[in-house]
Amino acid sequence: MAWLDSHLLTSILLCPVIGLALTALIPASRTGAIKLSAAIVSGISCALSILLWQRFDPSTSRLQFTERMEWLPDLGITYIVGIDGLSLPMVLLTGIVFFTGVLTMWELENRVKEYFAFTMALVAGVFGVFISQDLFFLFLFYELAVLPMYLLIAIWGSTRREYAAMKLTLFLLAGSALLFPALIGLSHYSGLNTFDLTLLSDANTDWGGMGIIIFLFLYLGFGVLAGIFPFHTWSPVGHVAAPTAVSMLHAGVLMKLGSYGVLRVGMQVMPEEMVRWAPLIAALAVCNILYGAFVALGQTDLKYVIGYSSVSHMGVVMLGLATMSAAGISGAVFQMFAHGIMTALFFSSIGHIYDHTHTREISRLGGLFTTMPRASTVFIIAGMAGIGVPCLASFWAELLVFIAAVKKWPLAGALAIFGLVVSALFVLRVVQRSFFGPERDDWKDMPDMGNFMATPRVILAAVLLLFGFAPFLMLDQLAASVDALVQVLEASP
Amino acid sequence: MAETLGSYLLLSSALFAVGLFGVLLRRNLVAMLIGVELMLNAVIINLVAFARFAGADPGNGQVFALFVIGVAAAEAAVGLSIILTVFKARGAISVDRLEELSG
Amino acid sequence: MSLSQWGLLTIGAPLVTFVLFLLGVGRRPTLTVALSLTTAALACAGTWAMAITLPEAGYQATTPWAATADFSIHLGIRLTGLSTAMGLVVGTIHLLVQLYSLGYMATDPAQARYFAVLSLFASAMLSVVYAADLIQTFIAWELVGLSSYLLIGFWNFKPSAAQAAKKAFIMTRFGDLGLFLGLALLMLNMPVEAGGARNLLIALILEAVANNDLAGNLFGYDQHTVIGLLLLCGIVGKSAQFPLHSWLPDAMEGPTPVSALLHSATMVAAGVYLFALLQPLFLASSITSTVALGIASFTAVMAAGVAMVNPDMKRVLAWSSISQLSFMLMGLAAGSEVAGFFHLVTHAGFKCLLFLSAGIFIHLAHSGDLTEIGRKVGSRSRAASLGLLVGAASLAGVPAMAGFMSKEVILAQLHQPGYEGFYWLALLGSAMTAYYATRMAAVILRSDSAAVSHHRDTEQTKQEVDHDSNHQGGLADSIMAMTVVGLALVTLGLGWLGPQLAGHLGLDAELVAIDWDSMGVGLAVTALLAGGGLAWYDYGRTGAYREGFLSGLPAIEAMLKDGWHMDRCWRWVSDKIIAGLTLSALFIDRRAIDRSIDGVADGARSGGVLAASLQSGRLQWYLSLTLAVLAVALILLEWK
Amino acid sequence: MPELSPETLLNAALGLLIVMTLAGAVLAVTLRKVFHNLLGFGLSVIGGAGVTLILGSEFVALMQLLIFLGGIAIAMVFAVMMSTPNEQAEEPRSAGAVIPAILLGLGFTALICWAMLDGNFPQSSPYVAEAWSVKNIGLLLLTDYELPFEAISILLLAAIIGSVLIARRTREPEPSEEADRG
Amino acid sequence: MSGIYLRFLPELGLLGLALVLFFIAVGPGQEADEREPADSRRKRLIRAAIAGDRVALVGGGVVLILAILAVRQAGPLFFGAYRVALFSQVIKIILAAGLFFNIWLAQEAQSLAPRERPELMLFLSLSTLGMMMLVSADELISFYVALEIAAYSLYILVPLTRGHGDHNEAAFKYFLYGAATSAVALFGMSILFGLAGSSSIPQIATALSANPSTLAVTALLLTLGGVFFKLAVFPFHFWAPDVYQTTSHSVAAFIAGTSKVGAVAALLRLLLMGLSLDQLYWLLGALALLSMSYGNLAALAQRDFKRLLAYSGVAQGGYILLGLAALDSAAYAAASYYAIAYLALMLLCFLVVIELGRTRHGVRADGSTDNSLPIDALGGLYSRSPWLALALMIGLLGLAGVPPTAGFSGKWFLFKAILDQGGFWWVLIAGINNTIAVYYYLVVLKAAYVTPAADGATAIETSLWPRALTLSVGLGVVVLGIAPQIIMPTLQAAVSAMIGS
Repeated sequence: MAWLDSHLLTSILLCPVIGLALTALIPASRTGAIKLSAAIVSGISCALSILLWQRFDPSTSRLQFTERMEWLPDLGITYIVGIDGLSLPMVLLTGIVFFTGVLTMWELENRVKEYFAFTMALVAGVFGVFISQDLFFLFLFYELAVLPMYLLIAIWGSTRREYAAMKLTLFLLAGSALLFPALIGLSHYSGLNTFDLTLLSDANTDWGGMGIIIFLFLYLGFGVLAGIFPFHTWSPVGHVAAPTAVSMLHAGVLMKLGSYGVLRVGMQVMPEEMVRWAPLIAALAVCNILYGAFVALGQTDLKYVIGYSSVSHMGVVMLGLATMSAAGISGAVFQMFAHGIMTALFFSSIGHIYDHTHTREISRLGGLFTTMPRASTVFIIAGMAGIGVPCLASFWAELLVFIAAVKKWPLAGALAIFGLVVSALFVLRVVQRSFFGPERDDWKDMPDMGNFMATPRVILAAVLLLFGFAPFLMLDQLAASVDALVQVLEASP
Repeated sequence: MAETLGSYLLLSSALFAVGLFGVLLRRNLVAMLIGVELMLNAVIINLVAFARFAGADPGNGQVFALFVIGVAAAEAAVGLSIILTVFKARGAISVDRLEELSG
Repeated sequence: MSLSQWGLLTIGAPLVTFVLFLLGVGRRPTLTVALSLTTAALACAGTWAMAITLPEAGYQATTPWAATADFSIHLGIRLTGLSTAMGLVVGTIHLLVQLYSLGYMATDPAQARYFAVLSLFASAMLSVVYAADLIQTFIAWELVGLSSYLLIGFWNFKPSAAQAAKKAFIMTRFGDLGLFLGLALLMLNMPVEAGGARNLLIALILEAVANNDLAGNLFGYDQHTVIGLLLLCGIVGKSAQFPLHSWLPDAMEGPTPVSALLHSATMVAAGVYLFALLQPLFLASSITSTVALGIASFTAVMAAGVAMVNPDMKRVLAWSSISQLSFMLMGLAAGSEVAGFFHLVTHAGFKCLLFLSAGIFIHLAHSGDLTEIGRKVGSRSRAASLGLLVGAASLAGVPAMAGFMSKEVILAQLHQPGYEGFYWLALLGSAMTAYYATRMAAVILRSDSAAVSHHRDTEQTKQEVDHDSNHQGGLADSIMAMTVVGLALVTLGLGWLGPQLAGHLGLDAELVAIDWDSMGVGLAVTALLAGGGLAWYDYGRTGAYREGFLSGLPAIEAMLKDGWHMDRCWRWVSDKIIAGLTLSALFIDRRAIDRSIDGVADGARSGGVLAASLQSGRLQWYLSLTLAVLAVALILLEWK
Repeated sequence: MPELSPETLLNAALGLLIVMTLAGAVLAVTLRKVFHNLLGFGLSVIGGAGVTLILGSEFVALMQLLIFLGGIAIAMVFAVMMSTPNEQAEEPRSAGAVIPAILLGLGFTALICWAMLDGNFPQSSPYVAEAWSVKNIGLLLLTDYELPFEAISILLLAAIIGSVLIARRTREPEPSEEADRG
Repeated sequence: MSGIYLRFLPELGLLGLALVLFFIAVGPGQEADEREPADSRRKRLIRAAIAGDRVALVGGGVVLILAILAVRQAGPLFFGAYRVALFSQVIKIILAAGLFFNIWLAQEAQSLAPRERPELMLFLSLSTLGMMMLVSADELISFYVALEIAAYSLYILVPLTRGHGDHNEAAFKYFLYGAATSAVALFGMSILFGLAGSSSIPQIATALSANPSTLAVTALLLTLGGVFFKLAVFPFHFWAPDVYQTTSHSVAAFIAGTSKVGAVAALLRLLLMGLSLDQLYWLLGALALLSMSYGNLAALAQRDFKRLLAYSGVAQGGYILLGLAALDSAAYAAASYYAIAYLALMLLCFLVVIELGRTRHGVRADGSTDNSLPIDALGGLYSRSPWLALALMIGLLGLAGVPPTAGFSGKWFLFKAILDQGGFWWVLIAGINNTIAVYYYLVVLKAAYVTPAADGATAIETSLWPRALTLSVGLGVVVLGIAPQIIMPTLQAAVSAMIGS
């Protein structure tokens, strides 16, 4: 166990890699074995992330479980992994969504081997980003997470999948085209030729003129993945086209990479630039919230509604970050976690509906509550979380963010709270049109979720309820790191 | 004509220009080859002129010129055989027949 | 059992039923029903125990639930006279309705879900009542909204029920918007205690208001006014006051016990309770109190008007609840703490009685329409008629009945200088209340003698009744009858509980006493006689035309029937503004952003075609291009 | 008649040779029949060799004459005879193609020439007959430049084998090309 | 004495291999004999060809081992005309490896008649020999001759493709374009010779740094033209698309891979001369950005896979040139690391091209050979042959700069080096170019992985050779990407030694 203790993070990262190797070795014909191995690997990684959560010491804000290995000293690259309060929830989120994602795709039949291989690569990338503390490795895993997404959507997707896959990948890579100069610029203009995040952020260098440009590139680069207002159009299209588990992973976890990037690299390393750009970020975030909600209101496809609702909820995250206050940032991180779980639940329930009815047109679906009570209850729980109903995790997150927002910019806070009403409108409109109402005869004989297929959904709902009933579980873990970050932000001019 | 470095450089540049002009304009492949040979001649004159007037080691210049002549010979050999295959494939050795690969 | 254990039991027990239902107990309905009944009984016992063993100085036990550096949120219970009294009302009525529902929902296939959500509602409502931190109130407030959504939309296969549920949730959410903003501003402007983390403990708020720490201005206005008005929005939304009231009549789509419990006695009263809880804050700014009074008085009259002409029994009761709630608000806004609250207690009693008896009537008559019930059932059902009589009497304000006692206190409170306008409006309201109360009683009980009026049954009440009517009588009927009779007896006595209630709230009994020979009482009785007599004239006496005096003024009658066209303006708002915003957002999304981004991609592709065309195939073109680029490089070299 | 001193004679000869080279080059490029081009090319090579001779390097001049005239020109004649059966003249390029080519060719070289003319080359060292002798070249070829000497032999070997290979395909088609594709 | 032989070991090995191949080529098995029936002659020719392939493979392996042995050698040779240093030895190892893998690819190449296969091996090794000498030539004349050896063997290989067709047209264009560019380069070299008074590169370097003038930069630019031609950088790239598309797949593989590495090494050595000319920094940077953007944009419009690879080669050449333009040792090390990665990735791509080439009957109706490979021919590769699909995926993702391949780390080091020399905006433009590049790489990947196999497309059974190659090179690329410290320190040491001396 001692080895596990000192190498916990690398073993979490290696889980999907081993999964990839296993999937490669098992012959393509034995799909059962492949699915089983994927389930075991994802189960272990989820268990390890829970172990990480339990072993995490919330009292200090310094990095924990750190592992360090010199990689390319004179190019300033060292393999450093470590987590603090900000990245801990993200690792847990990835573990949970990964495990439930694998279970949700249990009924996949075509090209199973390649599917799980690409998913393993994707998750390895995501784990890597959340635990690595070196810009080189952070960017390496960031890019690694983007490319399998293309194949996953293009091969197993649904409506307009190739267009959607290409658009999504090019958008994210355009974002990373901005990140290349920004990340390298960080190490160059900071004078100390290293990519180590802790060194860069402790050095609090005076960035001078280039600081503005570098921060803008960082914010836009990472923001594209976080779905900020003008660059968000790829995410609903991507979600709709992606198969269920992929859109769970994508909306649930991948979009958090963007906001995590802004938080970890943007705010920690360049606090004074963050202070300078905070109003713009807040304004765009409010646009995100309202714009996403209103467009979701006008959608006819179930998955599009959820896609745009993700855009709206990511706006809440960015607003939380923009307030730069303890409540705002902890609310933002909590929202990243809660929204991840909620969207995963949303997509997994829609996945079940789509697999059987083969349509997602809200008008054609009707009375599903009577035909599939379980799938509908799961959707309604996710919907309620989306609206921010108490006793579900996202209520607390949105409460903290909105109070912090009202404190910093009362108008932005008020508009964001108004967004809540609009999100209530579009969720309930969908629930009323597709789930309530008389039972349609063409869906009369649709089977409801079996016990096995219900387990991932129940896990996700349980997590939502757990963190809804006991927010202190999350907030105490975050407290120390958030306070440290807030001090840094307040210290800068 | 004063026997100075300048005049020789002028000569070699002029010869180079005419060679270049030949390569750019002539339709017949062999004529293009002749253009290239002229350019190489210009280089030879240039080299020997530098050896003579620009304080370069004369031996070095002359050897350089010799090797240029050698390479010119090799070039002509390979060039002509390729021209023959083009003739067999396309029936004529004019550059207008070599315009099918594009885009 | 210590007080905090009681508190935890009261709020926790019903919640346990709901959580167990979610985790799969729902598959065995009888177990769920039994569980929900026992937890309801436990909760009711808890409320009684807490009310009785309340120490003099009140009791508060909280634990910090979500703490960040800026502010922290506490969950716990705060027992004061007000909260225990309200808890008592909620606990008892909830137990009664659960019993009543045993009969009412006996044959419904989704019975388990009904009882589970009802328990969720109970736990949420009790949590609103006993909350120690305003954020906890807000949380419970939202949960109450959620359970009302699930209960109104219980028969979700009915499109009208689904629509009503959505409308209720959205409208209350509009109100909650203001409430949330008000809470946030209140939180941010609370005096910072030592730890630097602000919180919204009610005790601290009241103390801050008392020693005027909240003074100062916010966006140019006095802080009390801004926060007060914002909190008022929440109250207007939840207690269905003027702008946000049209969801309550539609909420009648839900089963009748739900209407009885939620949409008359407890849920809609939450707004009034919040007002009573934070009364010092509201009264601290005169603007807020006058605005509250204005809205309340206008709603009272408006709602009473609609109730006078509405053909459907449950709709009449719904509109009457709206107007009675306005009376309570008027009482509280006029400054007296006990007036509004006493009326709340009595109203809970007689309105719940009226709803339960309505349930029996509709069960028997298979229709919600008043004349239909009158014709088919009339006074055949003993219990229902008794309930109707006692309820209608106290609603109308017959002296010595519960309604009259509490309403009189409010009228007395309004009878001070400065509130003359509101006083007369209140009087007009009580007259109209008397009118529709007697009209309802008369149409049902005196139906056989009067000429048969033209009869029109509305479509959706027809469908609802089909569902209600497939009961097999016997045990279910007797349970329902027993609860109605019990509640009738309790309501009779309620009027006289005023002094004990005032004592419980820590105020002297004088405030509640009525000096019978004062001019106010006289005026109230005249209003009663006027309204009641007119109604008797229109409906009660033999040979009445059953038309209502308003049929003489068809324009007004149509407007009243349509609920002052409020539904039409809300639909206009949603069609024009919200749909317009959505379309423009869609336009931006599809045309502007998507088109421009695809344009960039096509631009790159056409750039590619252009670049590829450079490869023309002509060898000499290649050479000249190469030399040209070299020449340009050389020129640049020379020039640089 | 200016007196016939050695310098004037030398200058006159140089002038003549320069004119011969350039005229030959222009003929090699402009005449429409390839054979005439070849003749022009020969003339230009002779002129070039003469200039090299005046510059003092007999061996290089000799090699120029030998290889360019003897080797390359003759090979070209053979190539032309084998490839253009009826000797038709090549029609001239349209004016639209000629002018840009001239502009580009002259412009490019003028740029280099202008740069060369005002470039500062090192001081010219006095003429030492011994350095220009063939003996010195032979000595250098086997000492300082022994590597290129060996390398050029590899190059020429490759060129010969290659041209023979390519040319062989034009005469005798591969025996069973299609069959082998199987 | 033995030191000298050791120092010249790789070249000697190659010469030996060339000699052996020469004798196989002109050996007894070849001469036409009337009496012998056609198909038995054909069988004998095929057997001879396969024997030649195996000998070449073994020879390539031996040369690779010799190059590895000679890695520690250093010092001048041939009276100072030849300098052997750590950098040149490392590049020789890579060239030997490139040759070895190219011969491995060309085993039983279908696009050459069996009669000419030994010649293919012969000229491939001669071209590698030329490049090896190019790398350590310390003197303009031997540099030029070595350059021409490498170039002429390729001019000869291009027309050797089976049958007649548009590869002859491409051959002449390739030849004449090369001849003209080398003439211009010679003119530049003659000026350099004039300026420095001697043809030895170190002396030219000192002369140029003594009085840097625009003439010096002009002359150097013209000289570099010769090498740019070989690297196919923007203004000198016109030959590449036609040659890649029409010539036989094995030759195209060699031109795209190994000869580019040689070109990069040659460019590095030439730039040593111009280290002090800061105008050169701007010139090379502009050329690099132009060729990057042109290559990427033109590749967008391509329908033929090999033509697409040609344009992507132009773009990748642009990235490397951008690194070289930074004129400092870190950039040079990054550029050579990127060149190595590029070589490996090109091998993977051309492995797929060659294996697919075996199943395509490349003859048009009019009998002319058609060596092109449209992208749709890759359709459904995942089902027809998972191994080739895997190779293609690693190759394309590497070229697109996607982790964990060496392409990503290469780009990262390159951009870091450029940015350290102040090229922030250049890195941005390169980043945007990379995004455009990802599009057309994904178009190919889509054909291979997403579109199902066209009906009638048979499964491609790959023998042991290509699978072993996919595994070894593919794994190499991924390991190099994840753990670049395997070769990066040696490269840095080599380059700083070269620049220091």
